[in-house]
Amino acid sequence: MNESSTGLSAPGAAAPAETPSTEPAVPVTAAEPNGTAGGRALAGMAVLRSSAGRNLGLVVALGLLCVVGVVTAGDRFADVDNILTILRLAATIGVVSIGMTFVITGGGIDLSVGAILALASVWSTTLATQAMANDVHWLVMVVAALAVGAGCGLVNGLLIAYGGVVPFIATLAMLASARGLAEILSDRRTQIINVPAFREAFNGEVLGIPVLVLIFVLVAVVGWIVLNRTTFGRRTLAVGGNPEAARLAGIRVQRHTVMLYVVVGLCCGIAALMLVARTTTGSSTHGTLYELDAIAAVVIGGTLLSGGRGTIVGTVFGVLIFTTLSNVFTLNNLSISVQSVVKGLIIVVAVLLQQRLASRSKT
Amino acid sequence: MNESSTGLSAPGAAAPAETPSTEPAVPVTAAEPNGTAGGRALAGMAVLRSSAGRNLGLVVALGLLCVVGVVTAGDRFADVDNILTILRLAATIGVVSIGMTFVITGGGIDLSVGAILALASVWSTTLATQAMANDVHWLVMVVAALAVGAGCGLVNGLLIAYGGVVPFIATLAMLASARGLAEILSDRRTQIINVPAFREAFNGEVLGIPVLVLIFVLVAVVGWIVLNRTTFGRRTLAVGGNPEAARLAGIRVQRHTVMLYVVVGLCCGIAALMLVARTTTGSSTHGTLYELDAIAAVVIGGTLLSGGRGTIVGTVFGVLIFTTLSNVFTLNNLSISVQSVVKGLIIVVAVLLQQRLASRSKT
Amino acid sequence: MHGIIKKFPGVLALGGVDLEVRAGEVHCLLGQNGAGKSTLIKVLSAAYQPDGGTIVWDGGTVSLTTPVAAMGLGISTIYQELDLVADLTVAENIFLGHEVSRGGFSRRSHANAQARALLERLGHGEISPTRPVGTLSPAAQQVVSMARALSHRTRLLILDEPSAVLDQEEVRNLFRVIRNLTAEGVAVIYISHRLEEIRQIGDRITVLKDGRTVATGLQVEDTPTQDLIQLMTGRSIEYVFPPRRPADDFGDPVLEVRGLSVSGVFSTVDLTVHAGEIVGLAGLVGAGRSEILEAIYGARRPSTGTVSVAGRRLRSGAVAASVRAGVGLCPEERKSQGLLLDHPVFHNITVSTLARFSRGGFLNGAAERAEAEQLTTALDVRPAGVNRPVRNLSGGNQQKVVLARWLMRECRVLLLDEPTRGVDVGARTEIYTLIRSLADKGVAIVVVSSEIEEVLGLADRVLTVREGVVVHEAPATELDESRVLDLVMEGSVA
Amino acid sequence: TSNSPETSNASGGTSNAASGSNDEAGDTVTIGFSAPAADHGWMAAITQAAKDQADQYEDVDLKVAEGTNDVNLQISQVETFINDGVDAIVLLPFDGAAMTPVALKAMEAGIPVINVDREFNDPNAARVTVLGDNYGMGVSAGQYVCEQVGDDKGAVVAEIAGIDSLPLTQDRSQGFKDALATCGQKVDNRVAADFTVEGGERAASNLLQAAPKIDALWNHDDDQGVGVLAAIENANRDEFIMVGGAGSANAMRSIEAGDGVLAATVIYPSTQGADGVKMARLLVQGKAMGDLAEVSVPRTVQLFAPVVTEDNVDQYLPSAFES
Ligand SMILES: Nc1ncnc2c1ncn2[C@@H]1O[C@H](COP(=O)(O)OP(=O)(O)OP(=O)(O)O)[C@@H](O)[C@H]1O
Ligand SMILES: Nc1ncnc2c1ncn2[C@@H]1O[C@H](COP(=O)(O)OP(=O)(O)OP(=O)(O)O)[C@@H](O)[C@H]1O
Ligand SMILES: [Mg+2]
Ligand SMILES: [Mg+2]
Repeated sequence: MNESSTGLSAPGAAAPAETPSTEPAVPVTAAEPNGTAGGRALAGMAVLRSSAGRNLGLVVALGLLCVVGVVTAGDRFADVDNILTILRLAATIGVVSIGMTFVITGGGIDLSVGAILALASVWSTTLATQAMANDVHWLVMVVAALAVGAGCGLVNGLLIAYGGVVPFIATLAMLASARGLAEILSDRRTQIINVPAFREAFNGEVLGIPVLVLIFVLVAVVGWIVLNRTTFGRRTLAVGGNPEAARLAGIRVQRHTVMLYVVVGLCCGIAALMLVARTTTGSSTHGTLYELDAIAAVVIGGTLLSGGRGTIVGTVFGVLIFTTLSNVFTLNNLSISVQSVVKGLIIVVAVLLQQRLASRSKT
Repeated sequence: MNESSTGLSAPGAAAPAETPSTEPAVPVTAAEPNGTAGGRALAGMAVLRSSAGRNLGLVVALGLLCVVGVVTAGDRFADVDNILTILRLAATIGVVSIGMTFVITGGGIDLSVGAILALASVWSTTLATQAMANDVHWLVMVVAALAVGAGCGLVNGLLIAYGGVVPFIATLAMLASARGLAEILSDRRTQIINVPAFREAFNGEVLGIPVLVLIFVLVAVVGWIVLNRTTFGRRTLAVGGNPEAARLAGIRVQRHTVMLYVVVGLCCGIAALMLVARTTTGSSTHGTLYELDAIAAVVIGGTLLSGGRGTIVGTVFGVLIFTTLSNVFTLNNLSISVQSVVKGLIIVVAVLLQQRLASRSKT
Repeated sequence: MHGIIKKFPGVLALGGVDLEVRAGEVHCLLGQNGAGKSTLIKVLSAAYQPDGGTIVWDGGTVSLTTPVAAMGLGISTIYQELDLVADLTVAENIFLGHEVSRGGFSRRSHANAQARALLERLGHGEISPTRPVGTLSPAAQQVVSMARALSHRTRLLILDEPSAVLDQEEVRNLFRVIRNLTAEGVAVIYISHRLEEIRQIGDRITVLKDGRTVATGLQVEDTPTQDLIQLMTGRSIEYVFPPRRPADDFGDPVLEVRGLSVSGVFSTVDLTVHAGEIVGLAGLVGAGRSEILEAIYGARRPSTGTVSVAGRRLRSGAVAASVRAGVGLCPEERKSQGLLLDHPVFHNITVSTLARFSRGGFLNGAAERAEAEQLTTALDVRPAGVNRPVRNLSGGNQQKVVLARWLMRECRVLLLDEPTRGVDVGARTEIYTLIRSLADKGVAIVVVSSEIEEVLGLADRVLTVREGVVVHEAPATELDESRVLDLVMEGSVA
Repeated sequence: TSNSPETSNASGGTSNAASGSNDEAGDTVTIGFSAPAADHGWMAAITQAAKDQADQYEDVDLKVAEGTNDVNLQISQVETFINDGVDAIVLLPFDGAAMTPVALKAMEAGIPVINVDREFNDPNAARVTVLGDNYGMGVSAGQYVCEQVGDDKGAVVAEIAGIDSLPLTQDRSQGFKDALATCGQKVDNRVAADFTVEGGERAASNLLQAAPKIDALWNHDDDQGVGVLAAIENANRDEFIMVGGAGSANAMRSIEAGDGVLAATVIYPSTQGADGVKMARLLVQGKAMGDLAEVSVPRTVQLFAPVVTEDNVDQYLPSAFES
């Protein structure tokens, strides 16, 4: 997809070519080639500064939400435990969204994340897997979930890259199939896990921070490095921005596309484990509608739905905004329905604002 | 959106330029300019023939399903009443899918159809509307549903065409908001209608054919004519095919885009009325996940998800395939889970087959 | 390359082509639009897989299955359509696919330094390696493509119409780089429709016609231009412009532009075009001529100024209003701005004239096709047949389709942006004649072209644009090429 | 009152009740069965129990249209039953009101409809209605909470509801509220989940933050309760008592063990579908319910919603459903 994918050509909207994510603020650039430590530090700061700039709208939005939280719920909101609760809730969908960021940046989309998550959660908690986990090691469950995630991602990727099925449709088919499979496998029962070691490993805390949150942070950091600092990441941008150019430049676009779907599949596997640990169950209903939440978070964050531009930091903000919203609503005993309406408004306002900021920063 | 939106560039897949939908088989064309009745009739036949050709895969798929139905369920399947059951089931989602065909052909997508349907069903069945309907005329309910549908479509369209929000996101926001609104409006209660005239009007039969099915047929026929035989349809193809070129050719792309979303909104309004009549209720849970079903049906039918090519006949086939599938499963007491898996497989196989056929017909 | 065959659905693009290139030479590939030049070099760079034939490299037969394989041999290509990723930086684009990295991690400062070195070697040190390519002008993007080609260990460099987006100064610069390369023993395949460039840079020539080699290995010095044209077209034609009308023969003013500006791009353009008159806009690439046309057309919202057609003011920023008032535009980028590539030819022709074929919104498809057929026959669009998707036509024929759209519309003002870009000699003359005959019918025409010769030969009056300002205006007969060049360059040279 | 736990040693379920001559084989009865998607332990148990029940009779041919949450599809399933000319239809509607017209159509076609759990809005649409007692469930839970914390005027009572848009959820909440009112309590914090484990966990995590101190918590559904308990454990909270709903075996085992916050659960019988099948069979074969003097099957049967606590859990555990 390219710009014209918006299906319109408003003079203003036709060229929302925001400064891409890797370019530091201008003056510092000159210092960089020297490769000195000072230059690097400066560049690093510039990255931070410019990324804060680009994400200003998101920071403001999250800040506003927090202010609302503090005003309406006071200490109950600004409590360490509450913050950790928000982060724990954000962790699962966050990991999925990081994976989604890669696929979308690479010009695709994945509607099957929720279903893959469900299938992975079921597969990793079948009686057989659990028995083996108890006999051998709880890592068996981890391997099972990751294998299922990667496997489904592989199928998606092959269908899309080599079968020529558009991503929306291929993953829609996977959505139906994977959830169906999860139901068949679990016989639609909630599978309660009985592997104490697994639960301990995932539900513990390190330095007061829940392991689940740490996993989220880890996935986000790795995701950021991969997207911004490795050839894999650069190629993802190229494949998403102009697949034909990428192909002619010698990038194996098809293989790369497959890898992207495997990456998001793996993220679903990780998220499945986190959800299994959190709920102590595997179930075919896990992850329902995660696809829409993840896509919303990614796009709110500033990743271009048409591919070619992606930001992990933005995605993390997107996830936090939605999770905080839901927390503030619950703290205030407000209804899911109102929350739903507000969520819709936030999505629209955020995207409109981003465009406004982007076009202002250009002139 | 253009070709590159598939996010890949497999040599085979990169140019799926099938002959566009309005082009009849070649030899007859020469006769047509005379405008004689004979020429027209011939042209008509050619259209039928070529459309049968293009939809061959779909005809075969539906045929196969019917064979399976007859073999496994015998007379219970091949019964007039059962056929009518299938058609009645297909009618609601069918009308939505026709609208969706327009939006997708025009290069957009609408994830909010189910939510708009729900909101329209709720709005047209509030106590106030019903009271007015009983006082004045049942058409009040019809007007209410259509107005809500068109209104939501208008908001979608304005956001997309003038706000520059990508269709996926704008309609995702509408999905959240409209369903939230429907819940607030109905207080999450099922609203039972008490307007006998309305129920009679919609639940009757004409010549043994249920009114609901007739509405579906009518919408499909009107949709076909509009897409293939009017300037509106031609412009839709142009806007979906290359919005920038369409704009420079003097088409008001933005206005046209808005109209497309209003059209799909109207279809949702019609579908809402049909569902209200069928269930005698308005509810915020109506139409859940219709968006995915409709998109799947449209794409199975052969409409290009990236815009620029659309087929109403294909969409009708797509809807019928899914509905018949579910009927065959019900007749054979098979599980929804297996059905879900099969549905995923059908989607993939149908799309792959279409590509194979398209590329063969090209050489 | 021997007997290369490439089929596209319904078209035999290459029907057995032979080409032989030696180290250190500039081998020019000539041929009309659709002759198969681009297809041939795409086969050579493995962007396409051939349906037959062999490629011999250094004496051994090779089979190039992926672009990587071709690059591995040292074949670098600059494609006709720019092939850069807009959101990546200059350096990232240059090293795309062979990134400067260690263990999968990018080494950005190294990449930037190397990119800067390459750009300096190309004489464009001013292009910052960290700028996103999408923000560069087409000419600068061409330089980046060039740098990318040089970033490989190149033994054969293929350039497909590199000069199409470059002005004369840039072209000279390009030739300097090419000469340096050939001196190092690199072989170059050079494709261009500008025959005078071939004279300047080429060593030997291969001519393609309808997907076949009609002559190969011609020495440039020994081959007169006449012969080349004969080979390309199969007939002998003059590179001629149709005669002008006397200056006092024009009708009333049709197009009147007053104080038109788009902030940051061009300012206060005044322009009057009479019925039957052709006005040319000369200038360097990036001078803002396309934007002037777009603003007149309403495709770009002007910050100040008015446009009137036949005395009636046009609503600013509204293309549809302009079209209704009888203005037409053939945009610069045919494929992305002009055409519905996957739609049949007749859709593309009638798209602006739908109202004529409709009654109450219902279309008369037969009439539509018939009229389109007449036009394509008159314009000699090849291959014939209005149901073919435009994607399958060559560049020149695609341009004719766009022209046909406005011919059908019978508009009063026609804005042409680079109407002959990428169009071969034969078709060029046809297009010139067509434009002149339109003017003779009373259409007011504005032409933008980067070829000064074309502007001078075609237009009655020439406006010279420099950095968004009209700096000079005179009848074409009072100007010659060097004078215009002077005007155009003044600011940038001095 | 009759719902208090003390009186609940009367038989709660009906599964093993009506025996005797009624079970002797008669003419073969074809029964169509349709229920919402079994995406939830209780709902799965409903369908399973109906199937098991049918298997016990050689004269019952049960056609199960697999569950769906799309009323449009469910209507067409019932239409298929009508086309097939089944002898009776057991219908657990996704939405009672929405399924009323098609049920009426079946009744008009001479096919008796047994309405299970979610009630139609027209009494003519069903020959027999088998209902759980949703309002009563709320009342039972409320009364139990009153007994435990009723004296403490500052007690914090919280509620985690199921899918808010279902009438049954609204009934349960109403019952809970009404019962609490009798002892001067009210619901201080309420969130709705979606009957899934994940939804329960998410809702509970947020709720536990919203209410730093809780005295009693009622969770409508033991399936989502698995997630609720996980959230409570993650938050290291144990200062309150929790009451469950529906009565899964899992919840009962936890009550039996007595090591967690779960002190009780209110049964919502998952045997309703099975009862529906039994009654459909009796109805078609023209038999009466064994222990009643009445000669035909009654019009409405409402099942009892007893509270299960540590004291009586052994009595209910065997018939509880596995989630
Ligand atoms: N992707 C394609 N699909 C179908 N036909 C094609 C395709 N690309 C090129 N062709 C056809 O192949 C023939 C050769 O085209 P090619 O682009 O090689 O010509 P060219 O010599 O480069 O012309 P130009 O000077 O206009 O660039 C033309 O007839 C064209 O219509
Ligand atoms: N989308 C854009 N955003 C910012 N600047 C732009 C954009 N498009 C063009 N410009 C700038 O506007 C000026 C004029 O552009 P353009 O290259 O179209 O001029 P031109 O004279 O029409 O050239 P050509 O000969 O290629 O048609 C240049 O300085 C260019 O960099
Ligand atoms: Mg070419
Ligand atoms: Mg230009």
